[in-house]
Amino acid sequence: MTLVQCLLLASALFSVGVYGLITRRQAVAMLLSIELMVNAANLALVAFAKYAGAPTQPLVLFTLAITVAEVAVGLALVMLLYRRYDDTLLDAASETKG
Amino acid sequence: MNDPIFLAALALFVPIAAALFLLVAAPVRHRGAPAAGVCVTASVVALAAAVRLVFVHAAQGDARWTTTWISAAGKPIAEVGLHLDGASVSMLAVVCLVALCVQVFSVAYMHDEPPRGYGRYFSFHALFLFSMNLFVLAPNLLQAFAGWELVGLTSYLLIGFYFAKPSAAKAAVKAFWMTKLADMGFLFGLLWLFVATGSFEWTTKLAPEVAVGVTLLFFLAVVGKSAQFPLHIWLPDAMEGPTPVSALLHAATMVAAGVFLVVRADPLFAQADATREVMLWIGSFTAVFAACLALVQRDIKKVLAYSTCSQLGYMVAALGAGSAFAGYFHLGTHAFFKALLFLAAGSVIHAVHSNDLADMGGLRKKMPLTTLTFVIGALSLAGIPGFAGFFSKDLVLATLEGRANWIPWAMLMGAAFLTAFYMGRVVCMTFFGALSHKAEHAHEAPLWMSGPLLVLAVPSVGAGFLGGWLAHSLGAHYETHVGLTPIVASTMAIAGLLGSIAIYGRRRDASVAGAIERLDKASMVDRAWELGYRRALLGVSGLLGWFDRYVIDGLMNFTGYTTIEAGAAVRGAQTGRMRHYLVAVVVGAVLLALMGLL
Amino acid sequence: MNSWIHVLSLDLAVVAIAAAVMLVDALLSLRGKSLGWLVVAALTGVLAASFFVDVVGVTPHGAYVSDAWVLFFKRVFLVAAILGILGSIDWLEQRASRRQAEYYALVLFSLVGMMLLPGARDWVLLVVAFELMGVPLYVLAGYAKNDGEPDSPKLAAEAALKLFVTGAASSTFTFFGLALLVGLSGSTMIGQGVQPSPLASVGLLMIIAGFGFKLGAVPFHFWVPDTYQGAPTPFVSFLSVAPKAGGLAALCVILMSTGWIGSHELWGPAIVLLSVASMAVGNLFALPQTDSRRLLGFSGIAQIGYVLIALAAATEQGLAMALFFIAAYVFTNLGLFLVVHAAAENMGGHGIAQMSGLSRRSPWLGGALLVFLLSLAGIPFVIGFWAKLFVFLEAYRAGLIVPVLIGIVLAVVGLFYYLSVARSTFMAEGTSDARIHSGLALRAAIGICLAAVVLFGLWPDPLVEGANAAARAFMAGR
Amino acid sequence: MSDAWFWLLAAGLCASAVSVVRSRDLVRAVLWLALGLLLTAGLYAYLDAPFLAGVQVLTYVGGVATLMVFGVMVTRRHTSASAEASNDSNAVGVLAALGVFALLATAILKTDLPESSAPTQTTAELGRALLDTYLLAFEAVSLLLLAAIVGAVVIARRRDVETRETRGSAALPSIRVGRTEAD
Repeated sequence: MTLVQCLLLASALFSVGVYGLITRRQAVAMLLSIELMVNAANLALVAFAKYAGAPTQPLVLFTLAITVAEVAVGLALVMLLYRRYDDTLLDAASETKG
Repeated sequence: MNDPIFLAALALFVPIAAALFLLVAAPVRHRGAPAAGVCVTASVVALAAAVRLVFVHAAQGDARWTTTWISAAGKPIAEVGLHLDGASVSMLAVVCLVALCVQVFSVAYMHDEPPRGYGRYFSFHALFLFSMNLFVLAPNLLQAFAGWELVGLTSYLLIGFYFAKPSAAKAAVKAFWMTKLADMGFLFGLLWLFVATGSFEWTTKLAPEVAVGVTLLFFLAVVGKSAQFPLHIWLPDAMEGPTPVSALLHAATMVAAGVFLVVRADPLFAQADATREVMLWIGSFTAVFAACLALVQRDIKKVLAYSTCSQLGYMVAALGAGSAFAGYFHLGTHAFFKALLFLAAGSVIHAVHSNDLADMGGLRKKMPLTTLTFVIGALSLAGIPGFAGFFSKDLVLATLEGRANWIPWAMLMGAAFLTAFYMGRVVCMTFFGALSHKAEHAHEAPLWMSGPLLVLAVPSVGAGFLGGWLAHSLGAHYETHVGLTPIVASTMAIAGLLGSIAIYGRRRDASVAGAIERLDKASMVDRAWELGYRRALLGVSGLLGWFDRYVIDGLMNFTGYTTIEAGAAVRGAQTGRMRHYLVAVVVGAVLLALMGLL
Repeated sequence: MNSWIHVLSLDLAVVAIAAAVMLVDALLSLRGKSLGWLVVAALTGVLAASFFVDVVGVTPHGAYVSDAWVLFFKRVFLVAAILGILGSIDWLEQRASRRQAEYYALVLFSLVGMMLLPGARDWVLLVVAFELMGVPLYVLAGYAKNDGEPDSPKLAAEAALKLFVTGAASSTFTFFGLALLVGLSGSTMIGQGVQPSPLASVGLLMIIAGFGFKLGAVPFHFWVPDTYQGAPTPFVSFLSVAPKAGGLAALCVILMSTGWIGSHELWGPAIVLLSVASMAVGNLFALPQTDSRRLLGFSGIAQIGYVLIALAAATEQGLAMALFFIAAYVFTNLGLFLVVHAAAENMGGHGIAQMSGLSRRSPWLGGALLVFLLSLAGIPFVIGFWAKLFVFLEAYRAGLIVPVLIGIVLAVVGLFYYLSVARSTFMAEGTSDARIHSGLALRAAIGICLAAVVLFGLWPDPLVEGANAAARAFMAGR
Repeated sequence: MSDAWFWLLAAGLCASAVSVVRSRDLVRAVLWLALGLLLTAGLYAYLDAPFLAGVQVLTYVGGVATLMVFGVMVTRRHTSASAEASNDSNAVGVLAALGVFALLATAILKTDLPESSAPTQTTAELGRALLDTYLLAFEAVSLLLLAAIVGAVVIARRRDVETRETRGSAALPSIRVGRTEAD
């Protein structure tokens, strides 16, 4: 296996995440898509560590931690959305515009 | 009290101190009358200092004081200070005198305003005087730009003073937009100049193409501020402001700032012949164009507004012809007689409560003092020999005489005729003839108003004789001479005046009309007038007026309108939906990243 | 103690204050406004200390380099935080009295993140600091979740979510770009070992895209007006300036430290594009706004466009002027939002029409509003005039003539809406003539901003010198 | 391990990722994500990063469980949860995803990727790096997590009495006390 294939795999995963980010209307599903995209980045990092000898493994831990923090706050906000709108559809909250 | 710097600083800082005091001391401002007192006192001090400065300058010569404003790595980028030479010292005196007269006039004119508005009005005036002086005394282009912008802002406040009137608010916005549009030229030229030379000095040696580019950009700003074609359209609209404001801004000071900028930056403009050529043509054209439009106005203030455009055209043409002194001289005399005309018009408007010439007539008997001063102003503006306007206008025309291209000279001559004609028309329609309905209860203005008129009437007559002295302090050469130009010019002026009396005098005053009628029968003059005036001249004026209103003004309005509409149209893009925002993020990121591949 | 710990003394002090706030809240449960004042006092102490403590130095492995550049930004952030908190004290005490400590703590956490940004020379630290700055902001944006106005709880949720969603999505791009860049360079040090290649370029630009979100640059700007509208206005005063300064610091570190300053032709056009788009979109969208917060949101987008132009110049002077601009912007915009807040609290809403008659009800607030608006519009003798002039000057000097021209034209459009706000507050008649009363803290914050805007407007030299020194240090030590 | 493993894991990963974003049912989407993350852990192991593989599994057990709770909560109560991607945004999504992939793939293929046989970091080296090279970032991350916890609690806390009776409570009439907040 080579670095190219790993990176292409990561890119594919990232793109799938992008698709989800754009099309999903559920707030929770959007969080899932973000997890997918971060996962893709992590995969690329690990691949670089293996094939290019880059010291990228610690970075994976940091992105994981950051994502955890983001998702924690994100879930709290989704809960707030749910309480205010009785719904977790992102489009429900679109009162400010124009 | 002989330190010129101290005197100039006094003239500069006393008005701003008054403005700040009025800003902070709300109770004083709200009571109205005390605010007027503060403002007028400040102007008196400023004027005294400015006049004293004129004499000190005559004795001691030029002076300059600057301090570093902004430095980078210990090296000054820009300086702030006071620059005193013939031009700035005399301009300072003119500005202070006119401002003081206008303020004193306003004390009575604005009397019916509620006290709060009254106070605010005078605090704006103090601020305006400061801005204008800051501009006049600027030792470099950067400070001049700062003053220029402040002048623009204050004029916005003053024009829009009757904010409750939608048309006034609109006019203020329009005036501001037009001048701002032109100011972009100033800013851009400033940047160019600094990048090219590393300084903001008035007297920088430039590469030829830079000189042309920079001065053309500055000239764009002048076109806006000094209401030259095609950016002149804000000036007539700005007549929505109180009449004394028109006198101050649109006659004597603010619009003259553009001309003064060119006078000041003459060393730069001298390096750009192409720019001067453009100025010559635009100035000449504006002079004729605006004079034609003044011919058909019914609103007395609009006549004067177009007349201002026209006279500024003279100045710009003189500057374009390479004579900064001629332009500056006309600027000075014009400041006096145009301020006088506006204030006298204000006095009339105050009396009859209308701007419309049709509502006036026969005021001669009711308001003798106003009539006298207005006529003096009108004669001066018309360029009747002996009055101030004659000398300066003659000088402008003389600079153009003998040039290879005679068309500008001829155009300005034509404009001189038209000027005399429309001023005669206004005088006839306002002060002579039968008493109109609205004028029946008119009475002479109080002393607060007529006083400034009398004060301004003096230089309107006599300022022409100061030409030699002014030329001396500016380092230019000036002598009165008898030649083709003065003779043609005075003939034009007198002919225009007589013509208008012939046409407009008859309708009003039975005895004069009868005499003219008898004269007409004896000759074919009547026929000639009918054909030449009513058909040709008024026709052209009407056409130009249509063009002005619907094409130029329309175009400018369209630009503003489209901008605002564009803003409203794109609003929909902000959908409020997070999904769409995410699409934007993704697309933006992809597009950015794509730049890395290309 | 290690010999390098003094480098981070200011940051550690802020962490200590944050910890103290939570402890004090847990143990003493202070009520009223005392906690806020204490935090302000402590932060002011830190700001004062920044003038005496020697913070120049480098941490082990060179992850963090502290010099005049870092100090400049730290002071800007500290000032923004002090003023932002000062402006929030009254609002918090009235509307969220049980959540005061958390508010201050979150602001302080965000502050620590910001303060770490300009000195970070390690990708890991940079990204972590960026997130530390950002995550508390998501929460704070939703702080009006129980606020009194009928629709504000809903708007609060929406405001926070929009900020979060955009931010989290942007972060993923940053992460992926980071993975590519670090993987290719074989080092987590910024700018080390990068061989120019298409993938590295794509990675770098993805990182820029991720950071562009915090700046509110187009097209990552959509959250800005929506969030400004729903978040508590005193917080928005902080949100609208500090994270932008932070984003600018991070962007500078990335762009100028990448070691391939020669690659200016790569990122230069990207930044110019962002800048022009921001100026155009911000100014045009601001025109039809009727809500003052939205208008200021779009205006902020436009202002970021001006900053980016100076940055795109990629010269020391350009960098210095970008710094000057952002410092000027901190005082101006923060003060402006606080005035809007003070007015809205008394006049029944944030609509521009609702502000009419403000100058009559409170000449002081009206005057302050006018000064801030003039500063944003770039009228002489307030700080914004210099900021705009300098930025255009440096960009022009670097040859970015067309963007500067566009900027100047659009600045005129900006003038239009700034003055229309001023007109409605100054000239239109309001419905009431009752005097407006605002709290001491709010007044103090506005007063400080006003003084800074006016004094630095009259005498910009000290601030210009500071910005110059910072830029010089950065370019020398990068 | 052979290449076959890689292809197997990769295929599974792609399939589960697509299922995450396509699945209408939130609970299923969460389960697919869990599978995807597990497969990624497998890939980590394959790529000589056993420690990271372990961390991945451990971290996401907690994370995914929380997500699942949410998914269940939301889908059980609401019919609107099934209202998912409409076709128009589907097209946009496909286009955007393809664009991103095309961009990244082109960049990857056009680049001369470094090849190095340097051994990857051992777990011990990883630990040292965290607490030495990245000490500052490590401390900052702990602050970040603290901030996130504080923030999440503030946002999610159901009842905090807001208005004080003494001050302007009349001006703050309608604190929305929703169904879920009443308890």
